[in-house]
Amino acid sequence: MIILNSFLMLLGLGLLASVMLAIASKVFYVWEDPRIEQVEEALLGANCGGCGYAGCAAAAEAVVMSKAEVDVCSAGGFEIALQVAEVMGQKVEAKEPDISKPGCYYGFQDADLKYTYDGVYDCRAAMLLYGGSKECNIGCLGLATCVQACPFNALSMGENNLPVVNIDRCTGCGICAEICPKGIITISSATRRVLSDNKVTECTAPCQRNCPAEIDIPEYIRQISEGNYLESVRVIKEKNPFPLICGWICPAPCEFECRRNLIDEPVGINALKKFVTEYEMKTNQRALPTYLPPATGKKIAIVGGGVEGLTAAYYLRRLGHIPTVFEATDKLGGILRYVITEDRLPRKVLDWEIQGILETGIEAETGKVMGIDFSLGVLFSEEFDMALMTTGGWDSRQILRGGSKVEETIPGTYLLIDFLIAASKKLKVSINKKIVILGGGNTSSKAANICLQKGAENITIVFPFSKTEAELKNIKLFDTDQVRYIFSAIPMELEGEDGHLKTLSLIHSDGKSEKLNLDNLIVGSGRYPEMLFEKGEKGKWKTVEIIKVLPVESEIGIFTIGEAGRPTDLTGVVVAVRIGRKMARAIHQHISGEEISPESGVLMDEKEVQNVFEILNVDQLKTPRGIINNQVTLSEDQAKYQARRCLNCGLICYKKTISENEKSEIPA
Amino acid sequence: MEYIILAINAILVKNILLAQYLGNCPFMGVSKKMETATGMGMAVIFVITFATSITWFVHHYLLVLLKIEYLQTIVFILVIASLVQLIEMFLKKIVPALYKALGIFLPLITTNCAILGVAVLCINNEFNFLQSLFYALFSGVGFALALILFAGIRGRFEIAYIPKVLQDTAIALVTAGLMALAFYGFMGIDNSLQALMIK
Amino acid sequence: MKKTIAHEFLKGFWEILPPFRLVLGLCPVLAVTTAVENGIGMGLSTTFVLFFSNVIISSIKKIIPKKVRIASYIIIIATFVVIVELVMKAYFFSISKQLGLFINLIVVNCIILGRAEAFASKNPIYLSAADGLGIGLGFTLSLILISTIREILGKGTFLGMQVMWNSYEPFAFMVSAPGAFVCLGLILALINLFPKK
Amino acid sequence: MREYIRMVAVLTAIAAVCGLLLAAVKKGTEKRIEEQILVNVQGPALNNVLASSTNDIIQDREEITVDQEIKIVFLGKKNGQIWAIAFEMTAMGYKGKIGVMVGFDLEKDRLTGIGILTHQETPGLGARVSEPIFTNNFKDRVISEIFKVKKDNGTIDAVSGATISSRAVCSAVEQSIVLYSAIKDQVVKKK
Repeated sequence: MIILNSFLMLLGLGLLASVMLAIASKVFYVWEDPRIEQVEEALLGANCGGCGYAGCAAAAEAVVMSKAEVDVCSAGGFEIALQVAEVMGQKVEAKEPDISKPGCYYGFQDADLKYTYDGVYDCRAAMLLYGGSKECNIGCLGLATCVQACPFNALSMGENNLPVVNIDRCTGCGICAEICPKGIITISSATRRVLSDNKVTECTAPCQRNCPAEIDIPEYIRQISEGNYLESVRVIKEKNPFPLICGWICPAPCEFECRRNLIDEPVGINALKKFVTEYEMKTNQRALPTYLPPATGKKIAIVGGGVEGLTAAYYLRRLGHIPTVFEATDKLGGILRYVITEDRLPRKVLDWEIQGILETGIEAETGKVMGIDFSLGVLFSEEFDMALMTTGGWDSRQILRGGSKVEETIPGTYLLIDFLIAASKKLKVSINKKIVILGGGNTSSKAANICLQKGAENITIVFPFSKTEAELKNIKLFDTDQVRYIFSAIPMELEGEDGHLKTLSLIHSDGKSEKLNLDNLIVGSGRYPEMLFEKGEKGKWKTVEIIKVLPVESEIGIFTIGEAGRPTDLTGVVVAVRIGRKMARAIHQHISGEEISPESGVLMDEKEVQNVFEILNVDQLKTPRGIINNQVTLSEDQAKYQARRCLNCGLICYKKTISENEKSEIPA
Repeated sequence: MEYIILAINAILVKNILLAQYLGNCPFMGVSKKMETATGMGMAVIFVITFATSITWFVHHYLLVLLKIEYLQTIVFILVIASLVQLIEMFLKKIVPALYKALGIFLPLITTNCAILGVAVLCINNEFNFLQSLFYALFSGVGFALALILFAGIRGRFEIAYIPKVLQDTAIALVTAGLMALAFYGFMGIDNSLQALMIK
Repeated sequence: MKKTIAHEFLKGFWEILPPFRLVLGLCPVLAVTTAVENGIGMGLSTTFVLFFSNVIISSIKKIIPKKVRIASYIIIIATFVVIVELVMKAYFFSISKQLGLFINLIVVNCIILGRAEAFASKNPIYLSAADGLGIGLGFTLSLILISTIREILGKGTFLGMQVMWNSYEPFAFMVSAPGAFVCLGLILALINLFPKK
Repeated sequence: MREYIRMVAVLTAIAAVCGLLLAAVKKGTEKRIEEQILVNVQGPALNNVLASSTNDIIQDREEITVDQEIKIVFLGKKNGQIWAIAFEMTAMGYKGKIGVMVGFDLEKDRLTGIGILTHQETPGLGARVSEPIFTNNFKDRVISEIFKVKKDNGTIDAVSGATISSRAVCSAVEQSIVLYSAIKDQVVKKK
């Protein structure tokens, strides 16, 4: 009996289990792409997570599902990408290598310390005790946590207690950057540096913080002191494509903050820039970027061939896009060419710089006036994907080519000042039925009056402030049905079709949005801010909002001047360079499908220089700076002398001991 | 009240990991990272409850009736293995999100002695169905609790200075011992609860 | 490297000595090592199951379809576990009572399924037998080592005989659950002092 | 499909062969296991409660049917004469069943003593009912006495802190006295 029972029981159970599993494997069958396994085999298998996926299996799945590129494995580099591409039947192009870059230059033997740390030998542990032993809150703690974490043995501790990267081994996987409790290791490449701003976690020297273009000044000075002049130019050009022009006319705000001011006189930072770029020009060897990314095939029209437009074009090209510059006058250069005198900026310098920019592969069409020779509608019908306006405004137009015509730079749109002058001079201005006037105080009432006389039927005046504020400002308000007021609203988007303006979207202070249909728009400012347009379907186009670095209330919306808290005024060429680069980044982000936004942790106030009020242990030099002005070019010896004077400042640290041969006299 | 005592007993006093020596392989294996520990903990709670309720019925309505209780081990493990495989396939098809979270732990669970151990313990202790169900659930919770706590402690090893010979499993075992010692303290709760019941 | 019977047999004693090198099968190691007698019983039971399941699986590996591989292994292993259980009850009743649940749990000892999957399903019978025997005996030795330490310190006895001096106060911690973990951890550290080869 | 049939066939065949093998082993060890359980579980208690017997108590056991239930009764013999019997009785303790072996002197109608066979009581508390200090309470008591703990107006000293366990043992003894009265005649007849 028991034998039979046992036999039957196990027979039955075996049968049941296998039949059930067989059925289940049919019913619950999930098809899995066999390529997933193949891709996974091709990947490194370190499961490092550097790609952002949970391990190699997840990354393989993402690749097969087309959610990730074949070069997803940042750690594996080009060869692994080739293997993955083979499985996927795709081609792969060489990728610019990313390299880990520890961001601290003074080990704890050179830095100011809060206390002596003698605990667990790990940065993360040290971090728990008042954020580590260094005074500097972004200083490397020197306990080699990153060295231990590196799966590729690319990091080691150097003699000065700072991690050293073995570039041949580094794969840019980003594990060190992630594990560093101070967050001061970045994954760096020239492209990444082009796209990035100074951040609070970066050890930035005071000069660098005060440079509007955010040039890595200590680095280019270091390259000069080592005699690598072209490399130095390359460093500068990561943030500024007009270094020689800046060498001539930059007001050099960097030198105001140079820490040498606390001892004797500032380092001739701008003179060094002039020296090194003049070297580039004299020897006629362009310091080209070491790497150009694969072409994205995106065409971008840049309207306005001044510093800002050319800078944007340069960096767009640098990021792989195809920019074309449209200039109303015959020659590129804008204010630099038509306002600044020959003795302050020789034209051959200007031509050399512009030539260098165009040589990177940028087309320019001169003598074409937007709103007269072509319009947004025409640009977008010519297969441009986006258009950037860096036209400046009424003032620059007056200066460059007189004000005899009223230009509709954006279809149906006038600057208020243009509109009023045109009316007083009886120039021809065409006005349709539905008009919107943005801001402008009492002059907007004036404009509204003119519009009414010209037969407009429906006028809307939009003010960014409230009605009570308007009354306080003594703005006279109309009292007719034809004029409607909207208070406390900000314009967010313009839409149009071919050569016509269609709608304006507003956002009210309570967060509600509103769309106005319109034929004409009158903008109550003297200049156009940088505006970005993108192509829509069937001849439609619209603006793209550019997110400001400082999103204060008055600085949102499309008609806000200045991308990064500083207006593109005429204060300096270097400011225009700054905005140009950021516009290029915004376009790049938009084209790549990312949100246009500043990076996190961007250093907001460049002036907030570290609280170092005295410099110790550094001797005064007898003739510190020598004669430096824009007309003088340093000799090589003088340049090296200037470069040696640099204290190589960090956030807090600086070179405290100057060796004897560095204390030399200024060379003749 | 009975179930409260059962819960305290299963989770704290007789924690299957720390006092009953069950399920120690995954305890050492998957406790290196918090996420995997949580995933494994949840998977075990799920499977242990499911498996115990099924094996209870198998025991009482098949084995006892056929008088072949001696086949308990082989029958139970077969049931558990098929069940786990079935759950795995089911989740993969029906709830892929859950499969992603728990899936990779399921094959490991077949050889987790906590599952078979608790199933057998419920029979040995002559629990009725409800008691078995709750005992299994609470044991699973106890497992997850100990595992997750342990993973929390183990996370700290990364930044602690540990002599080379003690690194990894050795220090983990010693730490588990200290944790078990801490759980020993719950013995007092059990005794006082018992005293309470008597009054 | 050529696989020899001697090598497959000997590797279980040092190179991949369970549970120290292979951190598997911890539950029985922790649970039954309160007395040497139990350690020997458990070790030999495991060896028996490991040896026979390795041999059987290796001999029928070709007819088992891949999909029901694990289920088949489990049935075979479980069969030998039940045999051990019955034989223990019949001939070594007191040890079987001491080991209790843990005899049943041999079936889920990861070492056994692990060897079946990793070794027996890929290697010829004679090597699988050597592997099973070697690892089983290595496991037994480990169990004896741990249980000797725990029994002597925790109870003052060895195989039930008093070995410590009379006034020795048994270190009861060693035979409790926390003691098991700590003891195993420290032995592991000791073994780590010596490299694998 | 063929793949699935093969899958099912192989697994079923393996399971069936294992079933047969196990059944054979079971058959072969069944008797011995039964005896081993008696020797190891009941043995010590039996030797205690039927202490002065000269026979092999475990071999001399009888199955007696009471109310259609089979009860195993162990016979203690002196000089070939049955002088006492013992059997197991269970009662619910604090955590599970407590198995009590109760011995009766057939001539004097007295308890020869009791021994605790199985229990799952808390160590240090309920478990102490298995210690002689408690079990000796029942030695040589006349069966007409009331076996209750003192709290319940009885005569037994409960183990302090383990009243439930003590009560369970008492109740097992009371039950076995009832049973003893019922089967005594059957046993006496048999000899």
